[in-house]
Parts: sequence; C-alpha cells; structure tokens
Amino acid sequence: MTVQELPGAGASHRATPPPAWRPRTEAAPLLPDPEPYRVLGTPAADRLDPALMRRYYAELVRGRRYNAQATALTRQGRLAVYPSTVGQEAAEIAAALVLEEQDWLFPSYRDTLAAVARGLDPVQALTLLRGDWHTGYDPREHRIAPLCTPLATQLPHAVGLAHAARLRGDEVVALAMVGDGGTSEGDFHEALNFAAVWQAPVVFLVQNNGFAISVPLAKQTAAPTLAHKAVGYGMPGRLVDGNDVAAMHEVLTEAVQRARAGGGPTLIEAVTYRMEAHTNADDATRYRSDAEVEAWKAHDPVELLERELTARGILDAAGIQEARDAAEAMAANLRERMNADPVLDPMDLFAHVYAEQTGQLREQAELLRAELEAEDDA
Amino acid sequence: MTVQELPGAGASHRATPPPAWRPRTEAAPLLPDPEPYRVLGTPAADRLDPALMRRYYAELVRGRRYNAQATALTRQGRLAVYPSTVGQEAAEIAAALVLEEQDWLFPSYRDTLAAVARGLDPVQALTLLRGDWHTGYDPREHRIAPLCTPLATQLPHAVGLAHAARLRGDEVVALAMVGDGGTSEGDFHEALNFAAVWQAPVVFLVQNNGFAISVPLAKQTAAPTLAHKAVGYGMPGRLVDGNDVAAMHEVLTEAVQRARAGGGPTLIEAVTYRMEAHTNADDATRYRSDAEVEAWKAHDPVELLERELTARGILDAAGIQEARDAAEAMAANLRERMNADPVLDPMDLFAHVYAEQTGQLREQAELLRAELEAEDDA
Amino acid sequence: MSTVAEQAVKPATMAQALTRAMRDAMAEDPTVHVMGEDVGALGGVFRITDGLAKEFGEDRVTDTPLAEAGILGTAVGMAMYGLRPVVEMQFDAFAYPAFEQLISHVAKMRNRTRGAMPLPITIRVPYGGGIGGVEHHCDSSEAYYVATPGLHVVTPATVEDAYGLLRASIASDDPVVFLEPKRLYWSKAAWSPESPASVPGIGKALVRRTGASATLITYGPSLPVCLEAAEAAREEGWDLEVVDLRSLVPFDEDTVVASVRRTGRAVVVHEAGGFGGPGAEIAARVMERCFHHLEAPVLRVTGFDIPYPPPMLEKHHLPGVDRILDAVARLQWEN
Amino acid sequence: MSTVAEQAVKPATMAQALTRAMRDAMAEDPTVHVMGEDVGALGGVFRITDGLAKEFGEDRVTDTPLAEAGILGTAVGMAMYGLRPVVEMQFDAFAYPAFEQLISHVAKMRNRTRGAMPLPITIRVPYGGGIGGVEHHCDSSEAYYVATPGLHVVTPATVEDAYGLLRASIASDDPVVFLEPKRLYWSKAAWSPESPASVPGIGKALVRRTGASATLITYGPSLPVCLEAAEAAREEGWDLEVVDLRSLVPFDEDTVVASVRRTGRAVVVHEAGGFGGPGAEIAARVMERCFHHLEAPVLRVTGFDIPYPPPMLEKHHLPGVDRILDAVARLQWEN
Ligand SMILES: Cc1ncc(C[n+]2csc(CCOP(=O)(O)OP(=O)(O)O)c2C)c(N)n1
Ligand SMILES: Cc1ncc(C[n+]2csc(CCOP(=O)(O)OP(=O)(O)O)c2C)c(N)n1
Ligand SMILES: [Mg+2]
Ligand SMILES: [Mg+2]
Repeated sequence: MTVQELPGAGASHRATPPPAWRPRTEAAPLLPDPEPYRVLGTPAADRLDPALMRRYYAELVRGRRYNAQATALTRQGRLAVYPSTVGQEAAEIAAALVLEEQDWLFPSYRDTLAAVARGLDPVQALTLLRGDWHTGYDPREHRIAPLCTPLATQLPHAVGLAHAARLRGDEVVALAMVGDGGTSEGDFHEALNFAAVWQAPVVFLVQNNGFAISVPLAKQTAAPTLAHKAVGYGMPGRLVDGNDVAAMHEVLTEAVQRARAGGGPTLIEAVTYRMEAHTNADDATRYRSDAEVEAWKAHDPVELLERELTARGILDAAGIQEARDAAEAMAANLRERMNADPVLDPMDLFAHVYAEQTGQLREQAELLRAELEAEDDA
Repeated sequence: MTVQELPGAGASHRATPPPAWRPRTEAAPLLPDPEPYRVLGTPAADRLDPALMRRYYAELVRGRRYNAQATALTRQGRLAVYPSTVGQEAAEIAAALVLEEQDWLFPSYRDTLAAVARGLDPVQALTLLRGDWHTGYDPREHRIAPLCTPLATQLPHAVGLAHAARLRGDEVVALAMVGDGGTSEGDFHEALNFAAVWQAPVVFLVQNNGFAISVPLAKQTAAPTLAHKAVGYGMPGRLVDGNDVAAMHEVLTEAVQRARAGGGPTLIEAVTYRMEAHTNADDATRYRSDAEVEAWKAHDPVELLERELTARGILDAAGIQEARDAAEAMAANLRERMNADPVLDPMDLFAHVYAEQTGQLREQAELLRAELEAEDDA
Repeated sequence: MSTVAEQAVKPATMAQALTRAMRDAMAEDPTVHVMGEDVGALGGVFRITDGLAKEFGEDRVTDTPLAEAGILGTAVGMAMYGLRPVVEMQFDAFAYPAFEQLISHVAKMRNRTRGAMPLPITIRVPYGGGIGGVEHHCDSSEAYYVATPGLHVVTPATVEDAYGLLRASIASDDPVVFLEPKRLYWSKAAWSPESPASVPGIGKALVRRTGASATLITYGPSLPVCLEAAEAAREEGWDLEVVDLRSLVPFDEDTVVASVRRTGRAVVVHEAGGFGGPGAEIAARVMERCFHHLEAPVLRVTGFDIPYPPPMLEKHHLPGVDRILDAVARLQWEN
Repeated sequence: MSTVAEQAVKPATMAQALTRAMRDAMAEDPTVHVMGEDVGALGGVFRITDGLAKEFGEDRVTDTPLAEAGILGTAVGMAMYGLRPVVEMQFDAFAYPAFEQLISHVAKMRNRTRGAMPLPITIRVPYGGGIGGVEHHCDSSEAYYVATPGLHVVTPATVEDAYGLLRASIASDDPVVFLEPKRLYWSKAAWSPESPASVPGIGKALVRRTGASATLITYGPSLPVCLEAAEAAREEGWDLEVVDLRSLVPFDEDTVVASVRRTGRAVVVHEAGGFGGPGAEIAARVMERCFHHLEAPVLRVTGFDIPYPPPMLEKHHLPGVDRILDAVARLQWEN
C-alpha cells in the first residue's frame, strides 16, 4: 500500500501525502505465536527422526551429567564458580547441534554446555570458571567465540562476524545466546537492529529461564513475550518451549536455514527454567519458592524426551543405559583432568597485551621475572 | 490463557507445562495502525475545536517564523549553529501544548521550538547554539530539561523523573522527544523498557523526519514502522502524521491522559520531514533529491492547517494576518536581543563544577583570575 | 535494631557498615532511594543492601531491569525531581555501559545548568581484585572517574570509614562514585554506627601510621597491604608513614604534601594500572609541591598495565608487601 | 587520481591526508572497511571519508545505524572474521556509548585469547576544542584511552603524520584509538602521499624543535601552540625544545627522557584536563627517570579540570602561548 491510498486523503484541498514514507514490511509475519511452540507430546512428534532424537537424547543425558560434574567440581574447589544449565540442556544442546561446521556460536557466560556440545573439550570450556586463563581455546578452531561475561555484549560481535562472512561470500551463520535479563541491555537492542538493517545471517537465541540472578521476568519486561521484541526490528520472532528439544531443533533449524538463505536474522525466545541457583555461590531461596521449582521438575527436558522416545519405541532400556554410560565416562574423564592442577606461567601476563610489547610492559615483565627468580632462589 | 490450556498438552505421557510462564499481555492493543493517523482533510476534522485550532495556527506561524529567524541569525554569526525544524513545527508545538503546567518536557538538541512553545524565552532557549552558557535557563522554572545533545540520553531521565513524581504522588507526565536516528541508540531501548516495567507516566515522541543527518530511515531500521517498537516493551505504539497538527494533538493528548491516569507509557511515531539541511553547516544535496523535498512541500504543516481552517471558516484573512504580525513581532524582538553581545564571566567556568570548589579548582581559578587581571592591566 | 552497647562491643564487617549507612540514610531522609540489579530480595550479590527492601519496601529499594545505562539514566531523572538515588553497579566492569550517562550527564548537569540542577547521586561500585573473580569482575577503574570533572571519587579502607564516607556521599549534593574495595567487604573492626565522628566528610586524607623515613600514599584495598609493609619495613630499619587518601576527588593535597615534606620520600601504592593511573597524578603533584624536599623520585607500586589477570595469576599482579618494600629500597637511601 | 608531481607541489590539509590514508589502505587491502555515522554519501560531518563510498561501494564504506556501541561491537565481529574495520566516531563525546565494548572487548580480546584473536580495529575519534563547538563536541578524552591496557593511542599533529600514522594504525594488528585534532583538520602543509617515509610506525616521538633551556612535551592540537610559544620564548631568552609524542601508547619514554636530561627542565602541554590526565603520567615518569637532571619540577599546562566550556569561553580554557610561557617562567631559573 502506498501512502497515496491512505484513508482520509479524500478531502479535495488536501495535499498529496508525503511520498517518502511507507511501511517497510508487514508486521504480521514478524509476530510470534502467542504460545510456545511444542513438538514432544503433540501430534507433531509423529514426524520425529529417530536417529536424530537418539543423538539428542545421548547429548541431553551427557549435558545433564556435565552440569552435575561441574557443580561437584565447585564443591571440591576445582572450579571457582559454575553457572549451571540444569533444566536448560535442551536449549543449550540444540543451539550447538543445529549449526554446521563453518558456523559460529556466540555463547554467554552460562553456556559452557553449548560450547561442549559443539565439540569443545570441557576442560578448555571451563578454564574461565576454573580460574586459569580467561579463554582456554582458540575461538577459530571450533568457531566458538569466547564465553562472554558482560551481558549481551557479544551479540553485536555475532552480527559483525556474520555480516563480514556474508560480505566475503561465505555461507556462515552466527548463533548468539543471551538470557532474559540480557535482553534489557542496550547492546541487545543495537545488535538486533544492526542485524535486521544489514539482513545479517544471525540467530538470536534468548533463553528465558525466568530469572536474571534474583530478578524475575516481570521486573525485566512488560512485553507480551520476549519474542515480541522482534517486531521492533523487523525480524521474525519465535516463541518455543525451551525444554522440548524437538521443538528447539525445529525452530532453530528453520531460523538457521533462513539466515543461510539470505533471509536475515531471527529472534527466538526459548521458555525454560533455571533449576539450580544462579551459580553455586547464589542462594535461590531468597527469591523463589520451592513449589515453583518443583512444578518445573515435571517439565524436565531430559525426561520429556526420554518419555516420548520410549513411548514411541525409539529408545529402549539399553539405549538409555548406553547414554548414561557414555555420560559417566565423560564425567570421569573430566573429573580426572580437572583434578590436575593447571600449570600457568606468570610471564604470560605480559605476552598477549599487544602484538609487540611496549617498553613499559617490558620493564614490568622484567620486574616480575626478577621477583619470580628471587622466589625460586629462596 | 494459562499454559495448562496450551495446544499440544493432550498427549497422556506429557508433563504439565511449566507454571511460571504465561504471556503477560496481548500484543494486539500495542500494535500501531498501519498508516499514520490523520485528522486534517478527513471527516474527523468535523470535530475540530475552533479556538484550539486558531491557537495552534498562531503557534505554527510563529514557529515557522522562529525557524527562519534563527537560521538568519546563523548567517549573521549570531548563532554558531541551528538545527532547523521547518516542516516539523506541528510536532514540535503539539508536544509543548498538550502538557500541563506541572508536566516536564525533555527536548533533544533539535527541539528549541518545542521549548519556546512551552513558554521558554527564545533567547534562553538558544544560548547553547549561540555559544554562551550551555543551558540558558533553570530547567525547574518551566519544567524543561536541558536541550540534550547526546542522542536519546535524556530519555531515561524522563523515565526517572516521571517515576519519581509518581512515587511522590504527583500527577506529572514527562514527554520526551527523540529523532528516528535516536531510536537506534541503546538508551532508547533501556528507557522504554524501564518505563514499561515501572508503568511510568512518560510519552515518547519520535519525530521520524526521514534522516539522521544524511542517513535515511531505511539504513536505520527494518521495522514496519518505528511505532512498532512499542510492542517489544509492552506499551502501545501510535503512528501519526506529524505534519497534521490536529492529529498530533489528539494522539499526544490521548497518550498524556493515559499516562496521567496511571496507564503507563506510550510510544508515538510522528511521520514528518526535515525540510532544511540537518543544520546550517550541513549540505543536504549530498544525500537527498530536490524532488523529494519538493514533494513534501505539498504536505506542509502550516499550509495544511491554514487550508483546513480557512475552508471551514474557522480562520479568515484577518486571522492569518494577525498570526503573521505576532510572529513578526516575536522575530523582531528575538533579532534585536540576539544582536546584543552576551556578557559572560570567565570565572563562571569554575563556579558550578561542584557545590564546593575543590582545592585544585581554587588554584586554577586563581590562575585564570591573575591572567584576566594581567590582561586588564595591559 | 541492636542497642548501642551491643554495637559497641561486636565487631562488624565493612559490608555491615555499608548496609547500615544506607539504612540510616534512608530512615532519616525519605528521598534516599536504592536501586540496581538484585538489590531487593537478594540484597545484592554481596548482600550490601540486605534487608533494605524488607524495611523500606520495593518503591525505595528497587530491582531494576538489567541495564546499567538505564539504571544511572533513570537515577538522573529521579535526582532531577528531588530524590537522592543510591545506585549499585554490580561489579566494576559492569559500570562501563553507564559511562556515557556518567560522563556526559551525571558529571556535567550541575555545571551545564549553572548550579540550577545538581545531581545528588551516589554510585556504589564494588571494585578491585583479590577475591578470585573471573575477568570483568576485578577491575580498578578509578582512573576513568578521577579524570572526569564533576564527580567526587571516594573509597573507604576501614569499617568505620565505610559507614562515615557512605553517609557523607549520600548527603553530598554532588554525584559521588563510591568505590567499595571488594576484598575488604569481610574485613572486621570493633565498630559502632553511633560513633562515626572521625569521618569529617569527603575530601580529607588521614595519616594511618606516622613514620619518619618515607611516606606510603595509598587508598582502599591497598591500605592494609601498606600497613603490613610498614610493619615489615621496621626490620629493614625504615619507619614508614602511611597516608590513606579516602577520597581521590577532592584530593587532599595538603595532608599528602605535609607528610612527604616531612619524610622526603614517597611511594604511591594502588591496584589500578600504573600507566595513566591515579598514582601518576599523585606522584606528579607531590613532586611539583615537594621538589626541594625530595631525596628521591616518587615511585609507584601499582597493578601492571595489563588486563586484570585470571584468578590463578592475580597474586603476581597485585601490589604486595615485597613489591612495596622493593620500591622503598629503591628510594636512594645511600645518597 | 592526481599525479605525483601535482601532489608534491600542492599544499594539502590534514583532512585530505587522512582521507588519502584510508583510500590508499583500502585500495591496497580489501579487508579494510570504513564504518560509522554519515561516512557514506555525506563523507562524514568533517568530510574525512569523502569520496570513499563512491570509490569502494557501500559494502566497504558503510553508513551504520546511529548507535556507537553497535558500531564498535559489530566492528569487533568483523575483525574476528578477518576484516580490518576503520570506525569513525562522529565526535569525542559520542564515543562514550561504546566504552564498554572498547574496554571490555576491544582492549582485551587478544589477551583473553592468548593471542589467538587479535582485533585490528582503528577507531578514529575527532577530538579537542578550539572550533567553537557546543558541549559534548570538544572533549579531550585521551585519559580514558591511555588508562586502558590493550589499546594503542595515537594522535597526529601534522599533515604528514596524519597520513603516516593513520596508515600505520590501520596496518597495526592491535586496536588503535586514533585521535584526530579537529582544529587541525584544515591545517595545511606541502605534502605528498608518496613521501610518508618519515613516520616510523606507531610509538616514536619526534623532536620538532631543538632547544637547550627546557623541553615542551606535547601532542596533537597543542603542538602548533607549543611551537608558537617556543618562538615567542626566544624574546625572553629561552631556547625551548619541543617534543611531539605522536603516540601516547606506546609512550616513547626514551626520546622524552633524553630531551629532558639534556635541558633539565620540562613543561607538559595538552588540552585535556590536568587532574588524572596524560600529562600526569608523563610528568611522573620524567621525574622518575630524570630526577637528578631536573633543575625544577616538571610542570603541566593543561585544560582546566572542568567540563568543556561553551564556545564563548573556550579561549580561557585552552592552553595558550601566554600560559605556557608563564609556566616556563616558573621553572626556577634563578636557582
Ligand atoms: C553488563 C553486565 N551487567 C551485569 C552483570 C552481572 N550479572 C551476571 S549474570 C546476571 C544475570 C543474567 O541474567 P540472564 O540474562 O537472564 O541470564 P541467566 O543468568 O539467567 O542465564 C548479572 C546481572 C554482567 N555479567 N554483565
Ligand atoms: C550519541 C550521539 N551520537 C552522535 C551524535 C551526532 N549527531 C547529532 S544529530 C545526529 C543525527 C540525529 O538524527 P535523528 O535522531 O533522526 O534526529 P534529527 O537530527 O533528525 O532531529 C547525529 C548523528 C550525537 N549527537 N549523539
Ligand atoms: Mg535468565
Ligand atoms: Mg531524523
């Protein structure tokens, strides 16, 4: 519709309406469904791909075990802190599995599991939280950006990277993860806006786990859903049950494919729940009830999938046992390797500040070297 | 609707869906009309209030004259720079006139006209652009925040002020003005989100004048309209013809009333056009065509109103002349007063950095004082 | 609330003193509001606002959306309407998103309006390292604040000062960046909120230890380290004076200069990086004012000029007793 | 394009040299991209990117949405993918919204990833006053950048350096904050882009004028003022040396120290505020390294510690020839 046809333009003395303005797209296709999309437990589950679902099952079981092991490591002092994704495994793992090799994952500080599911060695994924070097891996090796602590700040990185890849003609999709709280940051807004204007191949995955540390969603936004934020950027918004790994897989895959095909970015809100405290250092009883947590237990992502697959005969007791054994093996390996003290070289403090050390840094490095030598002598 | 009723919850092995999540509001009432709301030249104009419209007419004529005079002052070196609002007078003036005395206006750097229409002395409004003191007025006197140069940064101020007033039980509404370009800033996002969560009595008025300096709207956003951004915050969005002062008045009044009644914030996009260059220092031919400007001339806010009012017999030649005379008188007065050199005291540089001068500043003030005295002696 | 007698005997932590300062300010002045991320039910990630929401309600102790520019920006508006917001930034590096609001508005509003619109905002920032925090949780960002005219920059090093300086900051009609040394949160002292008399408002440094050989100039988290170094220095035959700045802006030049003129030697100690850090200003100023009294250049012992290290390496970065003593040894004693 | 012969004779402005530097870098290296507000069709509000969009297309010279954190944040992503973004911030104070990206990511990414992910980003920031700009358009914000390890901070003072240093910055594998002195944009020199050989990369200061009585240490917009002051000083019998730092990080300590050791006296001159400004670091460092060579304390002539004044008062704020000579006069000549 052009503005020439606008209602009210009839009166004869009226000037032709301004020609430069017109609605750029229709809002309707951008609006999310009013309820989270689901597959498990619905007729849509009839079309599940057994092999894929068995793979997801194994990953979910492994992810759950990874979470438990990481939390145990905090109690043993082997990790300084761990933000658990128990209850969020479906979203974490689907985010990793829908990507192709050349794609990039931009995890938030919470998303070590997604990084591990993409193939990163768990020990490398955990260096930040263990207290040894900030980023324990080469981001280019697995195309996983550094775990990002300042919330939402990695979202514009994802946009820039995806845009750069597109400019170079590479079919790369960037998937960026953020929490419900992170959507309030200015960087969230700017990233989504740039992505939409540039039609960058990015998928924004918001895990709405109900809380930003202690702050519930109702104090974070008054929007109908977080997925509705897509409208304001002119990109499609999708609402999905984040505990339903089959639904996550479908919705993410669709968004990744649209991005890869040049269809631009998508905002996805995965409705989920953080079953444990914010981190091991947090006390969740201060801000939420046991009843709420209990209610969500009945909607556990691992169990949802297990029930669906066993009911459909896709998974049997042996399959379950196999997944659990593999998970135990991963945990044992992780435990063992994390029990070894990492060896850090204090001189590394100065090695990577710049490509070439400044004179001032050389001086400081010499100071530290002398101190270390004096210590060694003593 | 509760999640218990969600489609797909039928399968018997399915857990009850998560109880903590539900859509917070319906999206429909938040969505703007797809076309800008109009009154002039439409049947809705039958209900125009003649007295109010005559007042608007006088203000628009005065506003147009103010713009011309201010631009003339830049040519005479009396103003360092002037961002004109020729073509945007309807939005500028309606923004000021819909407010009550206790309300607050938060203008952007472009909105001296809105401040003047609210009652501020034009000479005071122009100190910033003249080069004498930054803010030439006491913001509390007219309840006009300082003209704000860093884009969108005053929007959270408006939210905080409105929120504070509400906490204190005062019926104060804050109206904050921003351009299409300003909507891309993180501060825009954060301000709207805080306002919606707090249900603060704020009206956000975006003047979409087609450009952010040289950057056209299409490079600024991919949204259907800027008003659609409201959806993502859970506040109503309204699209209005910014050159139709009667429509501006109605839409703004409705939003102000909703805010005052405790109904929370509104986002309004006024579709308008910047007829002149960004400022006198800009060269608009570098980025837009004369044809576009010409087309918008046919949709001039002053002429639109004049035609409607004369056609309806609300305004006659005498009324037009009266408005023009008043505008000339204002311009003559402004010209004369701006031709006097302002007297500034250099020692004021140190007077208001802190309530109490620090020792270091006292020293620096002494240095300057000595220099000034030496100059006087010379 | 506990009685005076109880308070007087019980040791309190710096965290408790800070909480108590906000509580007392809020009880006395209804315009004082606390806002930030998780400051309500949780009481803040460091529990510094513990109990305030319960006592004063959510309207005065507000869990905001997660957006630091929004928090500070709305606080500006609240202050414009006559409130006294006390803003909590969750960690040092998470104050950065609010920099534009801080620099372009908070610091400039009084000046811009010729005094018509002062902004009595207190911005509490837990800062510094030494607690095993991961990156972005241990920055000492005072250089940015110090270089911004219009801000006061205050940092306590003792339990008593934590209370007194925070009260003074909240009472100030100007914006104050109130830097809380994280690793001193759990430091203890026998302290009662009824006797904060020794804090004479913002802008007074204090000689924490008198000495004749040289002056250590420090603040915040480095004060205990300097006091320890001064103890250790006695073995080497040095009698060190220790000055606690307590406020970086205003900077109490007179106290510092008087001390250095007396001792003739000085070392500035802080965790922030040295290059362009606050110690540069102090050293430059001391040398300017004490030039003919100095036996040696003013030296600095600071964090290295590197991004804050991972927890396992932070001990090598932080100024410690040995590094301070090494600097003291370089003060040209043999001259 | 013009021929060598034409270029060699025609005087060029600093603005033209900057444009040419970007043009040549883009022509040589397809990974160089220019982005920012109004850098395309308009050529930037100062016309520094004039003609680039036409020559290289919108994909390489991009008008971004109006959001500085977004601009720098997406530039980070582009650099992660192997591009070399050259970002324009429209004015000094409008770089503040991008501070979190700058401090927490741009400055730290190489270090965080142990060198695996360097960020070759050039951030061009027109800075400083003297052009009659209104508030927020005249800040000298170098103190913030200088105090952030991981950033290079570069600022040219001549037409030739504008070209050479910008080329070096774009070629650098590390992020560079490239500060462009606004009021020198239209300064002219006979200059040809074919002979930028005298710029030996980033990090070398240059003695712009030799002298024996005292050293003026300066950079960027204050260099011409210092050279003028040095001329004027001859009348007073002072033979001043003038050092142009050209880069604040890395800081060429050796050149500065060698000069001051020779002259025995020094004044640091810059527009940025003095308190916590770059001059503090320079003064502190010079005193540390030249202590026994100094006849007087190192003095500073800087902008006052106030928000940048309105245009009609800026002349009182900016370090001028007289204020510099007054400082030189205070260098204890009678001792
Ligand atoms: C810019 C910034 N501000 C504050 C913090 C401190 N912080 C860490 S996690 C967190 C809550 C995040 O909530 P959400 O985005 O919902 O993610 P979740 O923790 O639920 O995964 C906060 C406030 C931070 N990391 N970054
Ligand atoms: C934070 C910030 N960035 C950049 C600028 C420089 N600038 C001044 S006006 C302008 C364009 C504004 O466009 P818009 O918001 O549409 O308002 P308009 O000028 O059209 O009224 C820009 C980029 C600024 N003032 N503030
Ligand atoms: Mg969350
Ligand atoms: Mg505009």
